[in-house]
Amino acid sequence: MSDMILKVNDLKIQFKTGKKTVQPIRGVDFSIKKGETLGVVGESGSGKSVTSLAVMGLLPEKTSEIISGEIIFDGKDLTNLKEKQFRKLRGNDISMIFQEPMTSLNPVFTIGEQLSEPLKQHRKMSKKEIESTIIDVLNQVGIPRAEQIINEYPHQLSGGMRQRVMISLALLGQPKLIIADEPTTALDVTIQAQILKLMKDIKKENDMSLLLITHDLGVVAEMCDRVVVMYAGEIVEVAEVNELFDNPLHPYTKGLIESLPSKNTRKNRLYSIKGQVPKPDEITEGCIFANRCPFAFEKCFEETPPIHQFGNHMSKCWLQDSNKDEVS
Amino acid sequence: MEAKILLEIKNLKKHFEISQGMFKEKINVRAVDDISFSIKEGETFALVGESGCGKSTTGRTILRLTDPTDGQIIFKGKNIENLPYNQMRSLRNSMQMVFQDPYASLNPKKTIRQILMEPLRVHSKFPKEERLEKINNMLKIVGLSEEHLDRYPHEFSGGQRQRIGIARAVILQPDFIIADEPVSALDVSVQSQVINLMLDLQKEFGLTYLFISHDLSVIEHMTDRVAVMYLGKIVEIADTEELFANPKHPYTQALISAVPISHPTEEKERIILTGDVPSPANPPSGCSFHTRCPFAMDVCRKVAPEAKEFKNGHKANCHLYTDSEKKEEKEYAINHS
Amino acid sequence: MLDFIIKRFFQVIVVVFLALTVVFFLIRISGDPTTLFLPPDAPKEQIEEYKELLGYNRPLIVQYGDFMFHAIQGDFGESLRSQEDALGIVISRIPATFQLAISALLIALVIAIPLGVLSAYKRNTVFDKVGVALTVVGQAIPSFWLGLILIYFFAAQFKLLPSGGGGTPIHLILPTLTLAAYSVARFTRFTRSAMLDVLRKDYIRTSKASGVPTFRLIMRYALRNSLIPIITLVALDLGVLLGGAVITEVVFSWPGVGRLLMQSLMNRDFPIVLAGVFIIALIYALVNFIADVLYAYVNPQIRVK
Amino acid sequence: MSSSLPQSEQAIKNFVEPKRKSGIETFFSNLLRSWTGMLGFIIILSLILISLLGQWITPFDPYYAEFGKKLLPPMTDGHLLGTDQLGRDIFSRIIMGARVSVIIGLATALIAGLIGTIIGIIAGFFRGWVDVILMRIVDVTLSFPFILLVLVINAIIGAGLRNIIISLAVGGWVIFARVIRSEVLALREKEFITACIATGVSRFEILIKHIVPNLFTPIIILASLQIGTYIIAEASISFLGFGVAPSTPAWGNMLNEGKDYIFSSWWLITFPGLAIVITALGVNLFGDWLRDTLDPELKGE
Amino acid sequence: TEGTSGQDEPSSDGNNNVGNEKDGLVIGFEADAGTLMANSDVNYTTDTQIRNIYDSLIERDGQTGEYIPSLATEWENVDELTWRLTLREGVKFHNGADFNAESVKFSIDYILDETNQSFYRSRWANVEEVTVLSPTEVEIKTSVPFPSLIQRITEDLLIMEPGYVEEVGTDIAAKEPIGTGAYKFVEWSRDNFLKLEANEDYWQGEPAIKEVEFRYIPEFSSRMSAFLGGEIDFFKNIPVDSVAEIESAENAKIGEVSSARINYLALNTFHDGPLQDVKVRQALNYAVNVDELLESILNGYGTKMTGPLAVINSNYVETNDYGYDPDKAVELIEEAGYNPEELTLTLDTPNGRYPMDSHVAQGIASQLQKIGVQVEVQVNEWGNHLEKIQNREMGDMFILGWGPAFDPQSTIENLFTEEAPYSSFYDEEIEAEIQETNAIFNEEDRFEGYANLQHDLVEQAAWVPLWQQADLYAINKDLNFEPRVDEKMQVYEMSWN
Ligand SMILES: Nc1ncnc2c1ncn2[C@@H]1O[C@H](COP(=O)(O)OP(=O)(O)OP(=O)(O)O)[C@@H](O)[C@H]1O
Ligand SMILES: Nc1ncnc2c1ncn2[C@@H]1O[C@H](COP(=O)(O)OP(=O)(O)OP(=O)(O)O)[C@@H](O)[C@H]1O
Ligand SMILES: [Mg+2]
Ligand SMILES: [Mg+2]
Repeated sequence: MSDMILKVNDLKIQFKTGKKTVQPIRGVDFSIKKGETLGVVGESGSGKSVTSLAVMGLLPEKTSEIISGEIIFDGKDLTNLKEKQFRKLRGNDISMIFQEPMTSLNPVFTIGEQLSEPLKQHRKMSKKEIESTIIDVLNQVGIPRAEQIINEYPHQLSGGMRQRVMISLALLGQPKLIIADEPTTALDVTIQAQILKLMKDIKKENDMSLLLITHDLGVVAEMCDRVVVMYAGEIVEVAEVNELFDNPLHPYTKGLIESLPSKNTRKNRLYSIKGQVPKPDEITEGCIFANRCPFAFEKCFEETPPIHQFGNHMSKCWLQDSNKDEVS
Repeated sequence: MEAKILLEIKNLKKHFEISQGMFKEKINVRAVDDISFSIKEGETFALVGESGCGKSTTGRTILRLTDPTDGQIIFKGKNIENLPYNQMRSLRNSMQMVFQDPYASLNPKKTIRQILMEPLRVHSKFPKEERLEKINNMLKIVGLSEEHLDRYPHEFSGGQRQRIGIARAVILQPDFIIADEPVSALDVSVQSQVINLMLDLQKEFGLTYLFISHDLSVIEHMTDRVAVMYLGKIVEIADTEELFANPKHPYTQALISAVPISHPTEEKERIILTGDVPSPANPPSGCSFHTRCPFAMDVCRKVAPEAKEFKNGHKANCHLYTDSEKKEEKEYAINHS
Repeated sequence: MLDFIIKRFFQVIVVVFLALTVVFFLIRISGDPTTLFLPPDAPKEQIEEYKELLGYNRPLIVQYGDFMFHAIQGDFGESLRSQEDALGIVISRIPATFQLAISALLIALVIAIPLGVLSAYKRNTVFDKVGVALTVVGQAIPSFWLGLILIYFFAAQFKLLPSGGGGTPIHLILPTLTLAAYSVARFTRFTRSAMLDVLRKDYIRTSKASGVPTFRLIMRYALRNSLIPIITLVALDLGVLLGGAVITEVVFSWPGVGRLLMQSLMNRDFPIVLAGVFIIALIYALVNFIADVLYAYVNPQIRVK
Repeated sequence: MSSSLPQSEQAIKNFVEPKRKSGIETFFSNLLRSWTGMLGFIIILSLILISLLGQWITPFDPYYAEFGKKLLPPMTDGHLLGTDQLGRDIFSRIIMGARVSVIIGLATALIAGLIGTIIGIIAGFFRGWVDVILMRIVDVTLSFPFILLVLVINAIIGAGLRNIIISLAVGGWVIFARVIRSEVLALREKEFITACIATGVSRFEILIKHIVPNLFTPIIILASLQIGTYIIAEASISFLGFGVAPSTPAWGNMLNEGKDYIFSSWWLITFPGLAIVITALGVNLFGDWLRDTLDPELKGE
Repeated sequence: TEGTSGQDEPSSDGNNNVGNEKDGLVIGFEADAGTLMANSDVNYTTDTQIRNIYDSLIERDGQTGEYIPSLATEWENVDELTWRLTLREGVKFHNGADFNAESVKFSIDYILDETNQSFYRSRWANVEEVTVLSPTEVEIKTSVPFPSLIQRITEDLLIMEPGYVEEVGTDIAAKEPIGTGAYKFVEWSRDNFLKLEANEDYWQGEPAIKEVEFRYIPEFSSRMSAFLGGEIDFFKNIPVDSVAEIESAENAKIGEVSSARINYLALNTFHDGPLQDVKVRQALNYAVNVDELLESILNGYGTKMTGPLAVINSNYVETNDYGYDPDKAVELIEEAGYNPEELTLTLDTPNGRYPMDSHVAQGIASQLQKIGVQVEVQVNEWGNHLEKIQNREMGDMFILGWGPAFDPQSTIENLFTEEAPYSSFYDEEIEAEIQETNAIFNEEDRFEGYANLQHDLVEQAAWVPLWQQADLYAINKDLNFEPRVDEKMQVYEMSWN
């Protein structure tokens, strides 16, 4: 499939902490088409960031291990790429925008110094060219006074400005894919609106694919073409964004959407999912969501459900099993 | 049936002096700058606004967790802004707080039993023998059980901790609870559980809430009245439904319009504000919102707007409405921009 | 900036003033120096006369006032032993002590920072583990013992290096090594952990995501961030070095302030002790001041525009 | 690898059994997991045992000078580590010297820790002018290299075990005061303290019931790290001839007396020095481990 | 015991000299001079060094301690209160100025002038006036008969150049001294070194060694390694236990001399206690086995004494030796009404001031333990020790040294009178006897008087005499150096083979 820019197959990642090992990614499959925005939603700890770091090759070397699976970017499998080759991809073919604009910029270097880095790494450019390129990109993300800003330090900028700088950093290499890991979570709503709009515009202009990680269904609704729902290290549902909101198949996705305050009558109790997200070391046999699922039956506690596919809609739930569809 | 006023805030100010390290001059942060509002018995009053606008500071000042710089705090008809620590202490059994961070607000060295026993002991509430029973009851109400009594906070999840925090506040059966972003730190699926709990408790004990949040959809769902803050000032107060239906202040409008859509097919008109929130240490002159306001006029840069009252206690501080002749026209302009 | 300097200057004055006061009183209540300087057969009258001359028979508070009055003008009295200006004697030893302390500091930095960086880079490898073990052991070795061991091997057994005395660079080797050993261990450890701290930071991940190669990442990005805490530590450790210099100077007969102070303590040559205290407190305060400025310089967040 | 198997099995067992362990149990299971911590613990334990049982386990009278047998090299005439310039058994003296080190280390940590903690709490909790004055005093004390300060004080107030503890404590309390003060300041700002105020707990109770218990960890960590410093400082000062009385078998003294024999009798300076190194090593290892397990965040301190 | 070093290797030792060509000398010295001003600091370390720059009027013979002429050629008593000295002619100071009677007067007046704060002044208090009779003759008048003036002149007085001191002032003169001595000042680096060069016009002839450096190395081990490494050519005060090590080194030899410094165990009679009883004091003399201490602790380095004076003292007479007799000691203590088993005495000692001092104290303690007397040894820092003595706060016994002890009057007067605390012994009769004897001017009567005093002091068991210290030097094998009894290091007397 040549229109796939990224394809992740059965990814499993394991961490060593002390003498224990945990496996926060326990089989993840998804793909992004060229020009598409794919949303990944899931609650804290569901493995969104780990997955994205794996794609960037930025997992901690000593303590983490990809125990199985492939990450195919542009036809190449990244899981067994050498560090040196990976470096050529990063900031060039794939870029990343991180969650915390406050801490993601180095406090002791000027904005200009930090922005020139991907150019120094991937392009042969003179100092002048580098500077003008940076100023161009900064203008593109709507930063005023770009000529001055490049000589300033991160702490002199506000959160929104820093996130814009982060976005411009990602844009510099003109990548085919941008991964944005909760790019607006740390920002205020009004600033979030600015940044989301900016990202939409930029994606359109530059013809890139966007992997947008978030825990906010609103952001998904606003930005994405397709959505992957993660829960405790697994993908439980994948669908077109409209399809997902109109016809969620997995009880977890249903629960999430139902519990949005806007879906509930004012001043009444909200729909809620009981219990809490299991920690990676609490995961047991069967479906990972079974202990919180209002529809769970025996099988759910015994066997891990397979992926059921209905067109472009996938769900990992026994309810979709054709042999067992007595429940609504 | 006009409800009694439980809490009234008049011209409250709280300024912080902070030293900027050794190389810079001290700056004066006007975290809360002359705000007034009142909360009726049994209602849920919301404070909303962007980060750093002074919501928490307002809450903490009302509870006298920090001392106000100026202004009045009248609780149940009694001025409390100058009460000394020990007199304030005895008042605290009727006003309590739920904190944002469920991890930081419980002493890691105390068991749940100790944490819940302390308020009872301090205020000599209930006879000694009954206290444990009350605690067990409370635990049940917040969805925990007796077997959790001797555990330490770190053995609980965030949602459970927040419930313990709520239990601690409610166990004294106070009249008034300030909840400072009680759900912001929680996972989406847990957030609704905690909101439900708060709604239940309000029903059961007839509580009055001051609910601080930046999440407009939560506010819309569970509060009765809302005050919108910007840079230490209240720019608009209204009944919740009224505010969401008919926001007056450009900032409120922008805020509401910035909330992400809840369904992909939803169309939404957006007022995208330019620029960032200015620092409260150095607020703009005149109307502090004028730097980002799409309708800013000359007067906005110079004169701070007075509150303008609309129907049903809906108030907004904006020059657009002070000029009574052009009022209609401008309202129209805003609503159709 | 000027504000800050003035403020710090007052702080230094207060600190030095209090230090002098404390030591003055401690010294005065500890005993009387006269006996040690006069010949043993000196008659009582002469002892009295001598005390009179030095003013040791006046009320303590008067002595203190007098001392402070003169000290403010830089006059700490004359050495009881040599009757030379006490402050002058102390100042004349400063170069030797500085020579020792600075060369130890330099050596420590030159060895420790690359070692710490390397150790952080090669974290959890054998290299790192051996390095960490060595630094733990290094911190446990008291400097005077290390000095003795070095003397035993290099001076006594193999006769390669002189064991003491001042002057030539050759004489500097063993005392410098002795003095530097502890700091090498400490700095290495600290650099390593500062480096590891920085390497965990989000902004390093950002740089990696821009495709910066590891070596450049460490040398250009992480190191500069780590330098901020390292500078603070180094400034604090200059105190340790100055303190350690006392012992090292004694072990290696190095003619610096430390040894002078030691001897003066033994001889009860109090004007020198007080002048020494003054100088050390002053140097220390100054070094801390410089560290603050440096800190401000490398840390743009507090740099003045 | 195979040798660590039982340990990891233990770890797994602890892990699957969510039953809560007692403090001591966790302490040891944590300790078992770190060989450096274990080594430090073993060294400290043996040191304490040696210093308690000193009299009974010395093969010779550590004070008895047998002039005819002076400067015997190690392993002669039943003297494991040889004899010193007065013919006293070095091994026995090192064993007796452990007591001095243990006493100095513990007593100083106790006294300096107590004073420093109280002052730190007062300064941090009450702030205002009390804080300003106390912290100025701390600054003054810190404006002087520790070892030099102790040396000056000790030289002035005179030698002896008691005096050296006094001078070490005078030099040492400031660190505690500083750290504890900043801990208290940080704790004051913690939300759970605010929560106490909001509950209506009295200030005194907040201090005693909520702040002080949270100080134990930093105090213990700091004390364990400082003990090594005190032991080395005592040895240094004794080495310079100011410390405990010269006849006392203390390691610093032994080095002081032995240094004149460095050319002829290496064992006089070797073994007491090693004793100091091993002790300091043990204390440091244990302290590091404590810090790492109790409070990973204190690392930068 | 002259150093009998091992095999004669060809001396190709790297940094060491090759035989005769060497004409410089480096002396390892434990401490800096306090000042280079003559007649100011009584300290041994100062005096030893500056005596190479300044000359005295009268010298001592290095081996016998007898007076010999130096800048003064003759001295005589004109009457009980008047002394006349004849000075050497043709001696020049390093700056070319002539040495003459004026310089002698100036130097003595310097001591006497209060403003100079000379530590010597008390010793010279009896001197009333110095008169210049002619350029080569001075007369000294004393206020009371002052027989020990010659000793004072010998031990204290060094001749300075008046013109120079007046011209540059004392501050400079104290740092860049001018004398008539064998060596001229070159450079002084505090706590580091003092460099001197030969005075080619020295009145006794050109010195064999051309350059001298005193290098200050306070630590013995450092001195030792500097010596073994060939950095220094000789140093004094080696611990007895290191003698063997030095003897076995290739290029080294040991120099030993029985010095004029004596060590003793003082028995305090200043306050009430068993020691006020003569029998107890005698018992202690019986109970201390000096020979054993000398042999086992000092390895035999030291010369045993039996009375208050050392052999080297003028007017020394042999006195009765108590010897070692523990039974007798017990007997005497019991006679005095004490039970030795119940007797506890304190013994204070300095540490490192005298050879093996604190060890000797512990040795004495264990010897006394043998007769049942318990001894508590208290080791003092030197300053405290001295202060305790001077403030008369000592307990029962203490260890101290005294020297250089050449003259009976100074020794006896400073040790056994009520005025002087250094042996803390006082006895009314003895005190009278001392005063009487000191005033005697006639040589024979004086000898008689001191002889009696010595016997009486031994009879009274005024102290437990221990020994004359052995001064031990480590010397480069090729250096000709005869250690002097007065501890001085006169480089003029030395030469290279
Ligand atoms: N370096 C690591 N070592 C060990 N465990 C890790 C590491 N990084 C992540 N994990 C674990 O992996 C799981 C998934 O983490 P991840 O950061 O991907 O979650 P997330 O979905 O991004 O959550 P959030 O919304 O909080 O960012 C978590 O349980 C986390 O504890
Ligand atoms: N203790 C304090 N000292 C100094 N400044 C403070 C202090 N507390 C708050 N501030 C400042 O006062 C302003 C208002 O802070 P506050 O915490 O009340 O905001 P908030 O609306 O609660 O924001 P958030 O949504 O981030 O919690 C901020 O600029 C903050 O930096
Ligand atoms: Mg994440
Ligand atoms: Mg807040």
